[in-house]
Amino acid sequence: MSGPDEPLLGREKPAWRRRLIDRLFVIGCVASAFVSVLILVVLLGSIVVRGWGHLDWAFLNHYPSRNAADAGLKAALWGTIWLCATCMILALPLGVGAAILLEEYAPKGLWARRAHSFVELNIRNLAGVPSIVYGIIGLTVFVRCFGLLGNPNQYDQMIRATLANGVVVQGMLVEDRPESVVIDVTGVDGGAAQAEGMSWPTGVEVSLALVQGETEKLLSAKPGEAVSFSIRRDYNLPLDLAFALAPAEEWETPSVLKVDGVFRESRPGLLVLNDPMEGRMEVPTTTVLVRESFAVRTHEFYLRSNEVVRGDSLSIGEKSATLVSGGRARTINRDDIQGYRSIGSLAIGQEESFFYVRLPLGGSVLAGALTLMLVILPVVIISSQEAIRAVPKSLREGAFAAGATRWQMVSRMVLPSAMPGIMTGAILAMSRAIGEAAPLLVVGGFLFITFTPTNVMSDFAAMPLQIYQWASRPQPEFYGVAAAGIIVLVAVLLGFNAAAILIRQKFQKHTR
Amino acid sequence: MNTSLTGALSLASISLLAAMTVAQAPSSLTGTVKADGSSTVYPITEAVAEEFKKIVPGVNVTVGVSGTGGGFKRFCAGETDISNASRPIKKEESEKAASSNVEFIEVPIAYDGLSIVVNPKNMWVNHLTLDEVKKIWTDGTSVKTWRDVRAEWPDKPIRIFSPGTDSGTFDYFKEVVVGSKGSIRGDMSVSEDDNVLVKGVTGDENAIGFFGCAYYFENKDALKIVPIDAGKGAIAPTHETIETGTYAPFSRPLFIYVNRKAVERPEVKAFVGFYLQSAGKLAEEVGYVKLPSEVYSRAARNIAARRTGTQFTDDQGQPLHGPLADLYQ
Amino acid sequence: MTTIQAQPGALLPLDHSAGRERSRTLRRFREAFMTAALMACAIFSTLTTFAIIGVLLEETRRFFTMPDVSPGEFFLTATWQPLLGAEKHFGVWPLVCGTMLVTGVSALLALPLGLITAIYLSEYAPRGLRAVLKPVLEILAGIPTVVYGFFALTFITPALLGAGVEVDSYNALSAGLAVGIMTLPIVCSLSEDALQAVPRSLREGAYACGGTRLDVSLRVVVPAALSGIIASFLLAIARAIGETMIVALAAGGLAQLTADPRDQVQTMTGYMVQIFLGDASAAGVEYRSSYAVAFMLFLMTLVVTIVGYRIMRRYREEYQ
Amino acid sequence: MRHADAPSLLKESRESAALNPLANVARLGVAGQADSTTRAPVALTVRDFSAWYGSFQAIKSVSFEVRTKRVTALIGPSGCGKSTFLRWINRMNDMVASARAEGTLNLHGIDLLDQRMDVVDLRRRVGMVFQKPNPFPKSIYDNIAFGPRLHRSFRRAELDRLVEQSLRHAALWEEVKDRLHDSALGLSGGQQQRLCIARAIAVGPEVLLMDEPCSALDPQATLRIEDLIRQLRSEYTIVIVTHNMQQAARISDVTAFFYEGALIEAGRTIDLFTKPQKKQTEEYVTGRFG
Repeated sequence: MSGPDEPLLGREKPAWRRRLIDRLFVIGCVASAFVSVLILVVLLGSIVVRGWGHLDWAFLNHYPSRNAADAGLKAALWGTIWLCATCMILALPLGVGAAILLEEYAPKGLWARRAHSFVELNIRNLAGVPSIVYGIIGLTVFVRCFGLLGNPNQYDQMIRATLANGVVVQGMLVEDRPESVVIDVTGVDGGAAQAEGMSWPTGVEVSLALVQGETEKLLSAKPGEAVSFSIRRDYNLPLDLAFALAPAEEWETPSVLKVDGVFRESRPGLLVLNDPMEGRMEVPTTTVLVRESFAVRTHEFYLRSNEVVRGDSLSIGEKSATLVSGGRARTINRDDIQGYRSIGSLAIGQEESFFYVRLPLGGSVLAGALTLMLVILPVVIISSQEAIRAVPKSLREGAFAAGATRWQMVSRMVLPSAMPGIMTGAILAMSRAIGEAAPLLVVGGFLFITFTPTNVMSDFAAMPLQIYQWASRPQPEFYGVAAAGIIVLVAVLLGFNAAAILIRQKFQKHTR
Repeated sequence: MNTSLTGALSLASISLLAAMTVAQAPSSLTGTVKADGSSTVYPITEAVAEEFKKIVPGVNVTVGVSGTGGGFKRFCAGETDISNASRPIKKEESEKAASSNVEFIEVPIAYDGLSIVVNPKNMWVNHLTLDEVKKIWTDGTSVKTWRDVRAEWPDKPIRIFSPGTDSGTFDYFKEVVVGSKGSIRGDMSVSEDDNVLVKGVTGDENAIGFFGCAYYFENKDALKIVPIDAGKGAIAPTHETIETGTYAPFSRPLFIYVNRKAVERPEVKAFVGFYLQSAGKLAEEVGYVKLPSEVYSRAARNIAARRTGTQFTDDQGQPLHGPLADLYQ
Repeated sequence: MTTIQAQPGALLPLDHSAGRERSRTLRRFREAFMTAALMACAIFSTLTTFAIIGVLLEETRRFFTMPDVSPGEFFLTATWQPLLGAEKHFGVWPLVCGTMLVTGVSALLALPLGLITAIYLSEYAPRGLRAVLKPVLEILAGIPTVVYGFFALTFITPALLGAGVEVDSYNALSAGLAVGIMTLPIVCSLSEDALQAVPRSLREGAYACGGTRLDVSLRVVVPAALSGIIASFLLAIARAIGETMIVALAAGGLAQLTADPRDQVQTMTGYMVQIFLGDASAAGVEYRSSYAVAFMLFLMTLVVTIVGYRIMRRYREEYQ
Repeated sequence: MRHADAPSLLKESRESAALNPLANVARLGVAGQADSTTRAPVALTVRDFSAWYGSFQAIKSVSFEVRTKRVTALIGPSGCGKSTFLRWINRMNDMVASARAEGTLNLHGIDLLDQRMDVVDLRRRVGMVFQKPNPFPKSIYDNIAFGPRLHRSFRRAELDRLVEQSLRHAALWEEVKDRLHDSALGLSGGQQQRLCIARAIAVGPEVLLMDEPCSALDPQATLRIEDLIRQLRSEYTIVIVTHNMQQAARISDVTAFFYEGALIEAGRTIDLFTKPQKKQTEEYVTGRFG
């Protein structure tokens, strides 16, 4: 055995050289780390320099334009908001549900275990699938519905309206020709009214009218009955379907008050219309029989009385009605308007409430959102899994020890404590969805759009697509516009990231 | 004298149409108008849609870009109301439309010249003859470098940028250069987006490309135009040479095709009426050449009479050639 | 409400009969229902995979059964001319070559730089600096790829030209650099996680042997974290292969077999954008060909991802 | 774990040795060398040494000496500063940003608190063995060769010899000579710890620091490590932190008792355990607290 006093083996490496190499490496490290920062600075800097001049309120509030100076982000901004909101509503429950199953419902049998690990592996792999592949799937499955359901944008339209007393009327436009337009009313359902405990006047039928200018085709239907009626089409006049809850013969009585307007917006209890003559007009929704006011573009209100009354809004109480006209309110005895019937009408060819769906989905907000959902679902699942895994085991054991079932344990113990983590992951997933362009390019393509979506079947523009379009225009001034769009996009994303970080920090404070 | 009278008359009839369609509705008119198709026509339709929105805010107009062929595919399936086209509809396309019960009204809206451009740093090209153009683009060509085109030119590789095969621009170019039976060489960089082509040519000294004149007019400083000698001396595309037809054979009319059923919808009718009223002005603004005013009034009359079908094929479905003003009645 | 006055220290008897008993059947039903609902959520993710594979397989099969197309031509020839020319050619290699060129450039930038930055962050950086650099990297990771595409087009390419590199206006180099910048945070963040997962005791042991920081980092920590680092490399490469918007904006549209990154190339994703942008409702052979390309892209990324996760799982188990 | 162990061992010792740890010491036969302890040259001089983590003072003005080729044990309850002290001797505390120290800490004439000093060179001369065995995820051979390769370049045969010598020193050679190129992670806990000792020795240090080297090991492995430490005493200056007073008594020549950062008492192990000067020391070594 040799001791340490024995001369050392090997040749000494000079210490100064080792120190020098170490120093050089540190310098290299610092340099490379700062290259990343530098890249970010250059990237954001070059974009801010280009885009700052275009960035003002008008930019956010204008629709796209062929002139760089007028071009704005409004359609794309709202399109993105619609897309991402819809996407999150779809992805969050699905993702969290899958994560709960994977983390909390440990499989017992051999096959269950295999299925479990397959799903687990599968989700990891889905996270690596290029987003454009999801775009193709979205195009085939959502936009076209495998081509099984016909053409996405034909004129077949579902018409559906709920009257204020809960009666649901729905119909389908089956033919739209100059000789005749045919509507099948597939059902008048009074069941909802009865379920809500509202009275369904016995013997009273629903009056339906196909209204075209002065011509009306009248029909009455009993609840649950399917009817079909047609009218000769004059394309110069809008075609409306009107509903009234009244005996058919009362329909014939002349109307006294007729309010006609274009839908502008709706707030709780209030419908704002644009009247060509009177300008802005507010109508309380209590008088509007079509409850889903998003759908409503044209309104007519008939008031039976001997007197001619015009007004901006009308509300009907138990004993009296209040008519507001030119800022002055006038109270009318309810008895005077005994024959009053209000009619909500729905112009054919127009969309329904914001959750109205028809198949195939076409290049709609819903199709885009579903496609984005596929893209972010793995992200949501994985981050939720991590959040759930971070919940201490003792909490679960405590809950089980108190006699909780598995779902009670999950819903009352695990989910609340994992919620901040899940939310953080969801926000980050959402910022991914906001920035995705490739799948949307496949699903919707770029569209010049000068409106904001009104329901999930609307066509849409999205911020990344708009930026892509601006960036690929040849006129250099559009580079500035694209850069301004990028600033907005990145600002939104930074906002989301900041929110995620805040939630994370708050959560960490709580657990300490 | 005679022409000015017709002009005045046609103007009157356009404004009448516009008054009929636009004034009838203004604020209360609602609905959606879907347009798709040629990237060449896109700037005009985009401009019209933008201006229309200012007058009739209730109507939502969407304009897509998927090439003339792609646009017709959707149009003939009844997916869109209006199809932008940089060439007349083809026989098989109108058959497809007929089979899915789609009738259409043909509306010419502007002239476009095809421009062949090179990089401004390219010092050697001052013009090309039609034969040289054919030599460069015909499929199976031996042209790999500029010297292969003309012996005194440098031995540098020639890089070609072309619009996508779905674009009317490509079809038109192909028709002129190799005829309908021939085919264009395959080793070009292809993009449906003309902007990509402009940028491709501006970034490469050895590049040559072709696209609609609008993109050349918009990027005059970044590109060098190649005058074409088709036997009457080298002629560059300008508003005059295109409108008078001297820039032959590389000038052509642009169209929109309107679904007949859709025209019955007041918002579509209003939009098309407004389109005709403003097409000339807006086409010039975005770099095209306006049509003679009687063509616009004939189009307005055709819409009012719901005259369907194309006027650019004969009874056998063979394409007709000639000045627009003669063909389009 | 009356308060019961109790003797101090005296316990009231517990009243277990208070409240209403919850229905046991209802509870069981709810339990079963929730389990089924959660299972449906998990199954949905699997359905997605089957949908992807099903759709791509079916369309690819249809593509290969079309006249003028054969798998032999697709895989064995190297001319990709689906749109032009008298004869259409479907040899996929130019597209694969374009993808590989862009991926290669990005890997050359992102892998070393990302790893070195990760080593710096994990082993060298003072806490304060690390607290700044980490979020900066996270921001880089969160920037949409269309922004990188814009950056490549309007900054990198002009900068390269300005620096005397003779690139085409669309080229693989600037697209690859932008993709590299995009994947840098992925490499950095995941590698840093792997380095951090190496137990402290190993570092101490190495320092105690008289190692410098460099010795400790490169000879002990990096080898110990190697599988995690490789996994991060693979995941970054998978992202680079599938990247779309950057190449659509900056790489060009000419499918050619080239090894020179200054040339313009068309990648697999770039071709798909070209087809779907130009002509979305067609059913022709070139339209179907994009499904075949998509299927190939899917398989490529799938293999890289699976290998990456396999390796990653191994290193996670190593120290637990 | 070790909090639970120490009292139980103490309890055992109370029962068997009737509150007199000297019984153990004497039985192990260390007492005979007691005189030579004080004659050995000084390796480490500690004068008014204080150390902080941020604003927390972990060591309060400690002074004593560590002698060459002797085993010095540092004992005391958890958190008394003994590990901190140990980690200052090879400047492992440099990795803790908030750590700082004052006073004198002098190893063979080198000022250990000098900021300009080359810590890498220091660590060559001061090896360290940690609480938990921490073999690198490499082969046994590469583990041992790791340190030497950092400092010197070798021919293959030289390195082979060095590895063998180191492993022999650590009494591990016979067990692993046939599987030198297997992963070190496959060894048992006790073998891993001896491997770590061999790894420390291979660099050729003068001083070996051991931070509770047996606390993660079972009694059997602990005995083997203790045997090894006794063998190594002839060649290295060893400073060992331990919780286990029997261990300190069994293997050390000098013992220093730390309590709440202060050095309560230091001296020959036999003296400290048999006739402690301070009441606190007596209470601790007899197991009344700690």
